[in-house]
Amino acid sequence: MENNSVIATEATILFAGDSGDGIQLTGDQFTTTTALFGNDVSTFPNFPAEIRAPQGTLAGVSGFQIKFGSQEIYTPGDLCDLLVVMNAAALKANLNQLKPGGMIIANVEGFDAKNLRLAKFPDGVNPLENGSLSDFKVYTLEVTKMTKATLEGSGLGTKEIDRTKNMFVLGYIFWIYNRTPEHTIKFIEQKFAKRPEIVEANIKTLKAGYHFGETSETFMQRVQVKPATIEPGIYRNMTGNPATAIGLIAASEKSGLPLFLGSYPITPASDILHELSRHKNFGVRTFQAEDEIAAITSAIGAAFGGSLAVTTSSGPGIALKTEAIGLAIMLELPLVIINVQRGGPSTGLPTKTEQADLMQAVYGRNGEAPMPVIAAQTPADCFFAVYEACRIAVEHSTPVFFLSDGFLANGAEPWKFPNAADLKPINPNFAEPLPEGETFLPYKRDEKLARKWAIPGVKGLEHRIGGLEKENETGSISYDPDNHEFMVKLRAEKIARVADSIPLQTIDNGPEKGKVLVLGWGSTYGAIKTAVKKAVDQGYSVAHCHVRYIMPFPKNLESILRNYDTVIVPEMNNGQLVKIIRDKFLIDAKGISKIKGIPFTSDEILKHIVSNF
Amino acid sequence: MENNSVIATEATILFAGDSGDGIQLTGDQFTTTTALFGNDVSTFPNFPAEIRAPQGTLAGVSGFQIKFGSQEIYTPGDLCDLLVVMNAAALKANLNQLKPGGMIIANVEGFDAKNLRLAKFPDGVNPLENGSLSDFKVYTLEVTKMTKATLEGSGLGTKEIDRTKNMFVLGYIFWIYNRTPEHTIKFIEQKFAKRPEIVEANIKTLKAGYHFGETSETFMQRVQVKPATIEPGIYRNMTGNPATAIGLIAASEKSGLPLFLGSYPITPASDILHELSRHKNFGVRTFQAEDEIAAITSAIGAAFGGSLAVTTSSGPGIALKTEAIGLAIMLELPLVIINVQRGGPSTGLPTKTEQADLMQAVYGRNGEAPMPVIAAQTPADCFFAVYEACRIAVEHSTPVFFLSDGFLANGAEPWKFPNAADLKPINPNFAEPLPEGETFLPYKRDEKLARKWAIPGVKGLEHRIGGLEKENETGSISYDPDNHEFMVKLRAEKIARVADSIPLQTIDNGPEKGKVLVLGWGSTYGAIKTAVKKAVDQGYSVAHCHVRYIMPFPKNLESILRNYDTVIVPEMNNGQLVKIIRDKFLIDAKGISKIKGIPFTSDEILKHIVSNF
Amino acid sequence: MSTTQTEKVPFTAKDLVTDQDVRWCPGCGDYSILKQVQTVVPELGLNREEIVFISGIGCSSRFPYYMETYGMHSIHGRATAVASGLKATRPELSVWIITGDGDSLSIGGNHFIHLLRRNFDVNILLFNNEIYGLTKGQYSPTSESGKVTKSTPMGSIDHPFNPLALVLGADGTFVARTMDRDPIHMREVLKRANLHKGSSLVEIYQNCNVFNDGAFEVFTDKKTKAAETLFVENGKPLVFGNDGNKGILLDGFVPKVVDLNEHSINDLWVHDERDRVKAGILTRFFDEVTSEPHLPRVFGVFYVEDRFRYEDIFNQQIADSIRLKGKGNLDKLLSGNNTWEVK
Amino acid sequence: MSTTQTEKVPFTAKDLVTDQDVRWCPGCGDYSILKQVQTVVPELGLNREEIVFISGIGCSSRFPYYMETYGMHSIHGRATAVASGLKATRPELSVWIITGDGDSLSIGGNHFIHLLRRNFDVNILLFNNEIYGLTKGQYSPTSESGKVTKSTPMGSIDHPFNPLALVLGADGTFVARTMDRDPIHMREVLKRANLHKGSSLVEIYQNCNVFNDGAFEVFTDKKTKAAETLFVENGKPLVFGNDGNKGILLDGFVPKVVDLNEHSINDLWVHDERDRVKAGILTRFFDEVTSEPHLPRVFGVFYVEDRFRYEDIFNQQIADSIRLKGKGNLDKLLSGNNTWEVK
Ligand SMILES: Cc1ncc(C[n+]2csc(CCOP(=O)(O)OP(=O)(O)O)c2C)c(N)n1
Ligand SMILES: Cc1ncc(C[n+]2csc(CCOP(=O)(O)OP(=O)(O)O)c2C)c(N)n1
Ligand code: SF4
Ligand code: SF4
Ligand SMILES: [Mg+2]
Ligand SMILES: [Mg+2]
Repeated sequence: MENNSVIATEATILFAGDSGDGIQLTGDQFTTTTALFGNDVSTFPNFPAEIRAPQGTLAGVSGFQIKFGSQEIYTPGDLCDLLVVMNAAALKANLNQLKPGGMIIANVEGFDAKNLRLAKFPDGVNPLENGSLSDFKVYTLEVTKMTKATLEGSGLGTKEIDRTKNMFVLGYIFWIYNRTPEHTIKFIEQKFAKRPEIVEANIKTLKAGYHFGETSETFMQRVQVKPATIEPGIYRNMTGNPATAIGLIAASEKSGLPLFLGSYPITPASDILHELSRHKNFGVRTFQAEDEIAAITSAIGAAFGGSLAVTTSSGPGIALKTEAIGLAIMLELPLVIINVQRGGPSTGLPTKTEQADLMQAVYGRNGEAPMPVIAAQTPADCFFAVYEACRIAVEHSTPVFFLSDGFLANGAEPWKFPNAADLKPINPNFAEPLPEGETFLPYKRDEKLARKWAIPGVKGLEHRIGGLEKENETGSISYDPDNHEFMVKLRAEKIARVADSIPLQTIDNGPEKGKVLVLGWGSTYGAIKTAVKKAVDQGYSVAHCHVRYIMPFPKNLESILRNYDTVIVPEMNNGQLVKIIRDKFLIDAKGISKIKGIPFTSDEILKHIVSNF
Repeated sequence: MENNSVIATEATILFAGDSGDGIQLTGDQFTTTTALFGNDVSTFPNFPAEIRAPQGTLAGVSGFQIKFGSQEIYTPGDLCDLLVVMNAAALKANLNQLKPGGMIIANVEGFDAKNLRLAKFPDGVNPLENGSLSDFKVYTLEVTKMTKATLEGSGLGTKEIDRTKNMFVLGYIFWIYNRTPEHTIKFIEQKFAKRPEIVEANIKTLKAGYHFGETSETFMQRVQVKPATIEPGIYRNMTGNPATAIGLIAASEKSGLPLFLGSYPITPASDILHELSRHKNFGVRTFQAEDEIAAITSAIGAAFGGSLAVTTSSGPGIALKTEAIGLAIMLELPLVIINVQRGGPSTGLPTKTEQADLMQAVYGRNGEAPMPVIAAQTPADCFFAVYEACRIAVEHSTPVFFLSDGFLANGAEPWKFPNAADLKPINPNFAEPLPEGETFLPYKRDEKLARKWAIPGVKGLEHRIGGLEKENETGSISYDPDNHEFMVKLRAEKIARVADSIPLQTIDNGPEKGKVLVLGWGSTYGAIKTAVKKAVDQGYSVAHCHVRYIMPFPKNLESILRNYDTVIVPEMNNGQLVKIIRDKFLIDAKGISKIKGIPFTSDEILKHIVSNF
Repeated sequence: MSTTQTEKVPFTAKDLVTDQDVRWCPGCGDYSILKQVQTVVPELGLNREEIVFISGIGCSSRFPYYMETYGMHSIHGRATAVASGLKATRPELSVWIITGDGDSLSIGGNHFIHLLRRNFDVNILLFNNEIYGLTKGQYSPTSESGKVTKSTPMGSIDHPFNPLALVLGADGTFVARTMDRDPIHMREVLKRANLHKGSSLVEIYQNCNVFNDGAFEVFTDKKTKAAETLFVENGKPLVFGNDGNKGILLDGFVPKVVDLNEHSINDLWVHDERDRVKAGILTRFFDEVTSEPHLPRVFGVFYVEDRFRYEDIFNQQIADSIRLKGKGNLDKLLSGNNTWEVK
Repeated sequence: MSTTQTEKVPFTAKDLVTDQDVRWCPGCGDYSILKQVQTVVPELGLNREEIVFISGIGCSSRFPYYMETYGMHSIHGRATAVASGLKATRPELSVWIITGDGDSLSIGGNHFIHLLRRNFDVNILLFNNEIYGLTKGQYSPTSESGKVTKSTPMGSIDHPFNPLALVLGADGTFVARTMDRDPIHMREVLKRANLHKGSSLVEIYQNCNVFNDGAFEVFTDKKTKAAETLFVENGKPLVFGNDGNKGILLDGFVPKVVDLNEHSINDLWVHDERDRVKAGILTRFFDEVTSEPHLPRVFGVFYVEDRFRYEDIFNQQIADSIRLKGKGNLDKLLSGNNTWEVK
């Protein structure tokens, strides 16, 4: 087979169609199959903003992008080699994601008059026919017709037959990329176990698609992407939101603290609530509150009671938590606040990704209200980053901001998951009952300046806390001017000391000193990594540094930054981390912005790197 | 009379006593009298944090500080020459506000065993007797006894007699500072017009206090502070919160827009609501909402309807408005958000002052959500600054943050008020009805990038707005990536262009180029001005620059900053404006913090200035 | 800028259609509500520019984009508060609030009850689909307890609100219920709501065919509708059932279903829209359909009360103040009562 | 860390006093409430460390600082939500919510009604002084309309909430009213509230002698109390007045004051705590004292209902899940169901 194939080190496919076309399932199946084959892989779905927009419209287009390779893959976000479209709207919405000279596989039946109209092509214009796609290689399929032909006599209704048509496409794509349909066959058998006729139909269509490739006389160039040399180990596919959920459960298990989530649904954070609510057998308690304020304040109540308390939200919902975050800072109770960022401001672009809530996380509260801020950098990294957020919250007695975003939340990658036993321990700072006659001092601190956690039920530790300024150690209300200044600085110093318990910053890639440093945070990781790798390969003196801990920074960050002539900071916002860097270190760091609700491609970053030489 | 007096260029008195002792009224009367005499004057009350804390306790101490002079006075906030205390708690709470060698006038009857206990002096310790005050000049009075003696036979009850005792003290202080009680007599006659026996008693006691000075053989050094050379004109005394209220009404009158206030009570902002609710005959509509969210969103509704819409709050209340501010930014409707800052974080120190909400105002929202930020610098300046906030909101179609603080809100100063006719015009940007057949474009902009205000009721301008990202010009919902980036930058540029309509930054005091620049914002104005004046007089190369427009900065701010070797930034926070300056201009500006809930003294700032030489 | 427009210019339902594609799921109950509103509004004697639709966030809250009037798609839960500010300052406008069960009863519960007690003259259309539609299917404050949703795999724990009981508890002055599948009834109720001088709350049972399909099927389906629903009319006895064969009578304070073959229609409870206690009993007709015998679900206008409207007194105080003190003079305000001259 | 403490250690009211100076105005009704709570709590068979007082912001909300138990002075309006999280996760604790009329009914209205419908087993003491005390005297959602305050120089426009009617509308399961000046009654009501297994709402009329002095004087003053108040007890007829000379009977659904010299006590309405409709009528006894005849104000336990508690099912689901799926295994969770090996 492979003899007819060109060998590629990586390939990117974008499946697109109507939300009813089964695009996400198709993508998932290709992902698992190619991961099982041994490729490194990274994926990103692109859901329509509408609940279920009318069939065939631009608003109803659903996409799934997958990049896989025989080398390490860091981002799904680049332009694709192959665009598979089920209808005209899918083509229109995604053509700008295709590489020049790339390939299009189009279901012609999705380009009839009705579909063209719904996709808002001018009357009489069919892009498949008018030569407008001449820069690309276009292959058309009659998917519906072929599916119907395959299932003739199966006894299934038209609707049910129609629902299998994604399998035809998947089979065909398996053939092009030299992947076998075995895994998917098993999946189908399990999923429809109760309906053998459906199992049979799907498998039949899947195989038909595959065989269509073999038997048809299309001049299709097949592609082979060899297995990657990946670190040996056991892997699973991991998406950002579930990774966050699992990270929280792991922190709960390792700390011995029961997990409480107070949350109010919001895109793209809701899936963390959904996922956690399925793990009650870990003692996970999820409370769907009446609003975001109740979500966080119920979590504060649970934290007071000794739970590992968490609240999840996005954009407008995080804004609503502002006042209560201030309370948590004053109470000095552990609390993890998860912001799965989306496009803003206001309601903004709820289903799109952005990194524009960083300044809010770092500075957006009344009064001097510092707290640690931690950002995940890849889907699977959400696990480790949120685990760290929990550790810091619990051990340093403070609320912690954990930043994810829509891209991480829904993106996926293979994950060499850890053993439970290998996870860092998390040690709650419980106050112990005192000897008779001693008074408990709720705001007395340890060397980290953390205060002890005295939870109701323990005799002798009865105490009252609140949002008014407190006297040092006793925690009594204090209006004393000097005490206030002392406490403001103490709270700041407590957060600064978190730097003692986090790893030093490392260079991800590139030379330790050099001309250009690309400084990133959050979900731009993959795109920057890919771009810097390319640039280094091309001989440029450029390195990549990615900060996970933004407040406080690792202690050596400044000295790293000073090792380069130029620091550039790509962000999916109008320049936020770059402001903090400039202020803190007086380094003339330059921001690179992309504020389009979609991730950077590595080429965009590469261009910026190169422009500095 | 004056022959026995020393001449002073300025004097500072701090009246302190129980909240029931009439301290605020005493202070007000002295203020008006000395202002009428021709002094420049600046005052600040210090209310107890508790509603009505038990009599005689430290928590119940109420204070009123007044500084007046024959030269210009910029701050009440310095150490005082004379401390008048009605009881032991008042002494204990305020002794640290007295200059070394300063004078204490104490009501001995407030130092009996009960009062000493309530003030938490150790058993048997009376500071008036144990020599602990030997660094000061202490004079004692038996106020109650003398008041009683004065009113013997007046027919008044003990309680009523007791209530006049502040008049005795006031009379005595008038005598010391060579001020006549005439104005106060008139005031008493008006205030108690309906109760002649009370009028008589108060006047009698006032005069008795005055004559006690003349006739008693105290070795009291009288003081004369000559009239100041003040710019000629008609003056009134002005406190910050009423100045803000009046500024809003003036903006309403000058713009022709009816004023709407949506507010929820909170210290120290409530007085703006109270004041505005008294001016309904200006068409002012005040709505006491159920919470801060309803306060701001009702204001957004009123703004949509064509009102000059305002919301007022502080600390935790401003935090709650965060989400809705984002909406206002997206709607691009005029809205003024007033934050009378208080001590934070969280509930913090509600009755104390602070400047720690600047970063929140500038950056504290989800998404890229820029808006103008304007800060008042003196109590009377609240009028002009809030007027400017209204002008910018209306003419640039944007929400605007107006920052005041507890010190400005309650502080007072003489104000040479303007004529209505001389106020800058404010021109609302109304959309006019369109010719038949033309479609209204709600997000079409003028040269300032402001959009037009199309209010319900106008035929042909029907349109829908909301918090989702909008298409340029049409305002329709748009998920288009390029449009989003375009709109984010457009909104930022719109705010940047506010710089075209504000005055250039000026140097308040000192040389145009030099060694040190003291850069301030907000209520530190008076203390910095005083300190820089002293430093300049002492020959230091130092200047004072005070920014009223923080977002955007005046266009020439950077060039001003670059004219000095060192920029220092005193703030009543842990360093906030200094962060913005460092980020924006990469200038190594140094912050000076005071985070004690009380203002800087000019000497504190002077010390910092001098330490740079 | 004068915005008052006295001359009335007639318009039709078609004039209310905007250039935006309607983006609800095919089959969603929201379509019918939009249709009925677009049908009723031209009949109200208003000009199009005098009408404002304000919504929060949710599928339902997309509504204003589809009405060619003034409109605002605000933020989640706050439409009631936005509308309060608008109505307070522009009482002459016709203000309609569009909200979902999550928008009004979950995050927006507080503004909702405060608007009701203040009795602003607005019409609130509460699209109750007993689910969070836009966020793809979590239970809402009106979902029955035990409901399995994305966020409650083992069933929800919350005892749901009885929305109309809550409205009565918050001193609502116009309380009604209708359904997406009964266009004629909906239009009648909407017209009544519009006539009421105060806050008119119309709960509309709305099918979310994607995340909570069939929630109200027994009430809307022709086969079961007659037996399971009771349409109340002022002054009329409470009759329902196939061919009107059943009625409700009050046994003390307890409503009972009776067979009209055995009982006289004269014994039945006669609906009195002005009786808050009895309206309260009607709101509690919430029996499980599976229990026997059970009370039918009630539709129609439950309760009407005349009470002063917030905006009337709000603006009256302005007028009174001007009458008493004279129109404010800015120069006098600037100078205050205590001035001195420095020469 | 185990915190369960089974052995009960008796303590007294004095043990509940903290080292903080009590900072209410002299004469404030809050003092009496503190006293009664400190008297009652030791009698409840609890250990001190099992008790938590949670408040919002307001004069009343200072309360936890004066109780030597666990406590939190949270933020304005959110005590109910904080308590929900605590009670959900620590059902064995005795959780008391202290709140004011502004704290619970203005800013906190939403969490308040949601807590009630969820029926967490907490005791809510609502200090109703019909004013914002801490912010120095603005009208509150329970202030009578027309009230002149700092923010309403021409009188407030808001129609006030009827707090207990709202509580019933939100499906509250224990509804009671008492007053600061009747310590014996208050203690009885507090004990009943504590016994109730669900959300117990006790409205306490509390005099703010600084900003709203005498708001409840007709009910608390010895001279008028008998004639103006009605203390209800389950199963007892509704008798009040000087020497119990008056009673209430129901004329259909309408309560009437009758003279017991003319009417038999047997005709009177007998209080039934389990009847929500009648409890609703009792909450509406809100006549002006100046009108004649007028209904007295009602005190005591209006309504009690047994309904499942949120925290019970919340924690039951955890137990059930463990029973069904086995205790969660972290390694299994980490690996998931679909893994592959790279060699
Ligand atoms: C502050 C905030 N929180 C959460 C959300 C997410 N959200 C949008 S709509 C919605 C609930 C929708 O339910 P409902 O009000 O019943 O409307 P429906 O979609 O069912 O019509 C939620 C939770 C949001 N947009 N803003
Ligand atoms: C978010 C927020 N908004 C406003 C305030 C100011 N505030 C404190 S207490 C209060 C109202 C107090 O009234 P109530 O709840 O009736 O308590 P009371 O003082 O009368 O006991 C207000 C408005 C605040 N602290 N926080
Ligand atoms: S999700 Fe439900 S409510 Fe929303 S548009 Fe679809 S069917 Fe309608
Ligand atoms: S203001 Fe009123 S409620 Fe507050 S402490 Fe004083 S008397 Fe009590
Ligand atoms: Mg809904
Ligand atoms: Mg109150």
